[in-house]
Amino acid sequence: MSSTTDTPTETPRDDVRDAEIARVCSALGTAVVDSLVKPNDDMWIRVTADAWRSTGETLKSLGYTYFGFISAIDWLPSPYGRGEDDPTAPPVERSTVIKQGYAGGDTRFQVIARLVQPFTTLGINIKVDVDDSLMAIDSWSQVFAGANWHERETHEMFGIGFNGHPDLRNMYLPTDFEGHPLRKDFPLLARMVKPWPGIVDVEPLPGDDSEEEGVAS
Amino acid sequence: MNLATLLSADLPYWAQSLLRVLGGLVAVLLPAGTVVYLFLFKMMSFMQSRLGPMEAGPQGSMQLFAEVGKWLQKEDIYPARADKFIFKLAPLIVLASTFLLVVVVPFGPDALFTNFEAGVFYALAVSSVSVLGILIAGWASANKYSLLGGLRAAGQLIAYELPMVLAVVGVVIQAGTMNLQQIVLAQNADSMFGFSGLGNPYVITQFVGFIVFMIAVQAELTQTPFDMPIAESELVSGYMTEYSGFRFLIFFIGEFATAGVFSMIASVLFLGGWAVPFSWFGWTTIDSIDNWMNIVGPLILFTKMIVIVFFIMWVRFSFPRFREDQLQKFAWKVLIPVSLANIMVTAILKVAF
Amino acid sequence: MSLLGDRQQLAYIAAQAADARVNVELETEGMTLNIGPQHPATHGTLRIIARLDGEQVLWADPSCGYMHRGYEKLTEVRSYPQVTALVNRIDWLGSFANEVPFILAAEKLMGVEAPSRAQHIRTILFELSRIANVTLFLGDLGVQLGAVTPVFFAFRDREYVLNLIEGATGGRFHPNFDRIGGLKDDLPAGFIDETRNVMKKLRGFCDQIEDLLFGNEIFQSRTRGIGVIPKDVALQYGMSGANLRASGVDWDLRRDQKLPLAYDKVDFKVITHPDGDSFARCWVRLQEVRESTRIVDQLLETIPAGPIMAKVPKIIKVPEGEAWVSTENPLGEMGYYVVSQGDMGPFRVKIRSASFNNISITPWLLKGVYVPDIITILASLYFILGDIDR
Amino acid sequence: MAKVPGLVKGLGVTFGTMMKTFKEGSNTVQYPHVKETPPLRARGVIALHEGNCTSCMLCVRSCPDWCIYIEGHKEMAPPRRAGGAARKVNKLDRFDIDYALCMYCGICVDVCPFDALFWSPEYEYSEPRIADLLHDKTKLGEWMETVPEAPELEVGADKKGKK
Repeated sequence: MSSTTDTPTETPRDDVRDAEIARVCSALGTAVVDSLVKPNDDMWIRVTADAWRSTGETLKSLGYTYFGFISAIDWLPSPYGRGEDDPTAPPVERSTVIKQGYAGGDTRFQVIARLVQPFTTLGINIKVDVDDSLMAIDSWSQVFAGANWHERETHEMFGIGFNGHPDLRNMYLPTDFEGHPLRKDFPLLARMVKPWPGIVDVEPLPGDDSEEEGVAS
Repeated sequence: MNLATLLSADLPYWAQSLLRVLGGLVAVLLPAGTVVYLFLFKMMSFMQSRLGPMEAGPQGSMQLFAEVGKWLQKEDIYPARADKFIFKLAPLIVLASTFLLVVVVPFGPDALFTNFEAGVFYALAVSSVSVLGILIAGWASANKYSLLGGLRAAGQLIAYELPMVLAVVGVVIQAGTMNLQQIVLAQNADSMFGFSGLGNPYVITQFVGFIVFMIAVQAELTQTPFDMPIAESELVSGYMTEYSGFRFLIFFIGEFATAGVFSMIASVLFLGGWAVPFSWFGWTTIDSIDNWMNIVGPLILFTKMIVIVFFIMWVRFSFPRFREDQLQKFAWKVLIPVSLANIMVTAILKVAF
Repeated sequence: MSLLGDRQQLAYIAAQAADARVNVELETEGMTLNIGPQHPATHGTLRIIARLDGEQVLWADPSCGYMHRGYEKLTEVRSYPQVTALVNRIDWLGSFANEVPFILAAEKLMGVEAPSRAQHIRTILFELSRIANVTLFLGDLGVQLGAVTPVFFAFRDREYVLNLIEGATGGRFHPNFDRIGGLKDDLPAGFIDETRNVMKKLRGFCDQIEDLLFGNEIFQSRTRGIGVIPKDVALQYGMSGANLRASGVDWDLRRDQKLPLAYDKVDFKVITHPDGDSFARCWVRLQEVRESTRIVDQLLETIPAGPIMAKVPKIIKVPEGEAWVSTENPLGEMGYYVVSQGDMGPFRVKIRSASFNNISITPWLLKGVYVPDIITILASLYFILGDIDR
Repeated sequence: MAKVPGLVKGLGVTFGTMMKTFKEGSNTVQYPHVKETPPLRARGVIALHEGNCTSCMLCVRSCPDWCIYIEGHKEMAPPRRAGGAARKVNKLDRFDIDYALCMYCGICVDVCPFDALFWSPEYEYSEPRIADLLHDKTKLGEWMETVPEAPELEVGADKKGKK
């Protein structure tokens, strides 16, 4: 199958995974948007949001019966950096260009799931774009019972809805909590309440503002 | 001087009563303290390859007083929605049943509180009073865990009362009396198959009854493997969850004092009580027993009690706990048929010989 | 004993429902019991809301989050060495095992591989932390079921293992010993001999626990047939580790997965049990401690000489990419999905912890059991709150 | 052959342990009277060798918990060799570690380029007040006495490595 361009140019072939991804892609048909094999490492596919649920069912019938996890990725670069800015200095300009990962993507949020073939430990990572206006995809909880809690967690942390999920209560946070903590634009308060001790620098000599390295004895 | 005459003739009534009260306190608190220190603190620690309390007094022997002091200092808390009157009453009922129980235990030929004809009957009846205390403690705490614990205790103690009674029936048949003092005498005056060197402690001839009785005692005392009413890991502390400070202390004393008193009753019923086999000193009846047995007798009984408590505690520290329904099944399907069979065999043998 | 399938689970529930019918006829009222968040049986702060009919559970709903520390968020503001120190705290009883998959994922992204001596030592410490973790489980199991003594034996013998880990890494609970490309330091002198002694002691501990607890008829009656998880359900829920193997699934990531660790150099058995009940889960763990001591013994024989660090730059920047690495941790499959965008720290880390999946089966599993069985089942599933909530 | 029931075996284990404790003593130690020595590498407390510190801020910036605070200033020092130019050196004014925040990861000790920070296995420094857990540079300097030599390495180790 087609590989995205960011695969390293000279890598050993991985016949098992190549054959496997061909099998998966032919079974899923047009649902697959993109796929990627990293030889001797892992497989990635990206499917359309409409086919999300049927992807799960198809993969289950293909032998991927072991449920790994479901989570999401917010590809927006964090507007807060690592929380190490000087509060007194003017705010730092940060790039807001979204850099997508393996198997590409078009939207800010992507849901990622992992399924494994038991015994062979051949796993596949399935990504799906989540439309920014809908912020919802189908639920897998009827396909894999274990997806229930993972979808609850993803809903809580990213605000992504799962259509058909029986009960999307919060798992960790209080029910009336506002915001979705794992979104990149949610500030990490622990890094906001006090300035980074690393901001301070050694006080220069009075009347000397040249940048100079401290001399070690 | 004969103790009986001392108690009946020479002293005024108030002094006799005072003596009895003091004697009762000693008979309840001394075993409780010994049991707690010797077994709960020390034996348990040693079985778990540690030393237990070491700081208070030599080898931590004053630890118990430290703990009592700690409990007495604590604030007396009761839940807001508790039924306060019976909440406060409950521990007292539990402790009262212990005191009532110790009344019938004979400590020597004359050293006894009452010489009660239906002593066995009375002891078994009074021992169930503590269930009331536990049940109302569970109810009055207004706590679901306590309620579950109280109900479990009620179910369990009722289930175990029956095997206990039936196990004792064998002893009663063999001794031909319900007077505990008479049972002690019968055991020590009797002989086994013509050999009188050991008397006839019923632990040998009534071995099945003894085992059933001890299992029932274990359950009655709510010690592991039958500690479902307390069940730290499930019900936190069952009916004791909401009790603190002084009231918890009373429960605590009650628990271990009852362990001591029940062990005394078990040694009276099965191990020959306070006495030594009469053939050793050529005694024949109660009147021919030397007077020093009034001093030595309690010590002998105390030693036997320690041995029995050792087994109770040994089991407690070694076993996991049953589930409530398994316990009921065990009581009704195993213990009761076994003890019924024991009664039948005893009765047949009694008639045959 | 044959595989207890769905049918038997249903029969068990039906039998218990028949018992409960008496209550239905009496029209008793249900009661909602809140087990936790502070409860002796929850290894931390798990809360289980159980609807009870008498002592029988109609439904139970675990509610976690009382120990949610937001590690996935915290990783985004930390550099790779700092994240290593952080992930130690996920499963705090076997913390070295948490570092390894994360470091392996970072190494995979960087394209470095630790030297064979480092891999070897990693594997040894990995197994030691498994032993330390499961040892405490075995003791705690006793406490949950009402036996007070095993836990002290467990603490006693876990102490030896912790001493080893502390001697080698400096950290008793949180070693933070892994570095990208190898290890922080080499083993101190005398480690090998001491470890051999300790492994001997631990085999003795296993025998002791087997006599004290597993052979005990009361213990068996409490655990056998309780909380049966059939094979396909276990796979669907993504259960892992001993919980999965106790359901008869012969799958162990140590054996079945190629990772730069030294498991391919040792010979060990993967323990499985066909029953899938609580007893099977506990038994599998007990046998795994034995097996782990054997693995450590074999590894000690064959530690290769050489360096413990590969060549890595002093300031670590991990190239762009995504990697998933999971290992067979004491609690089950622990994996990290690391997304890097070429920074000092990861862009996003998805922590797939074993307990989260293992415990998500509880609403299904707790239906129809008795209150004491809740405790048995939770104890045998063996979760650590830090591993659920992260 | 009849199997010994598990109940009896269990009783045997506890009884055996009791006897062993009687004969050989317990596995615990009485803490304030007897102290176990922690291993040489144990991460107990961080000691500061003030003379080596150049207030380069590396430890502050690599601390995951932000629990190290350094302040310093530059000043002129006499030249190292006679006739040389006067040097500018960093003088340390404040070096605080807040042990209430520290998570004992050891990253600061690792990153220190001038060997100014060391681990000491000392562990008895608990305080009734949480604010007292902020150790300043004199207190951190006092810990230097307790820093042990690094242990010998196991056979097969690459000796040329670290300090």
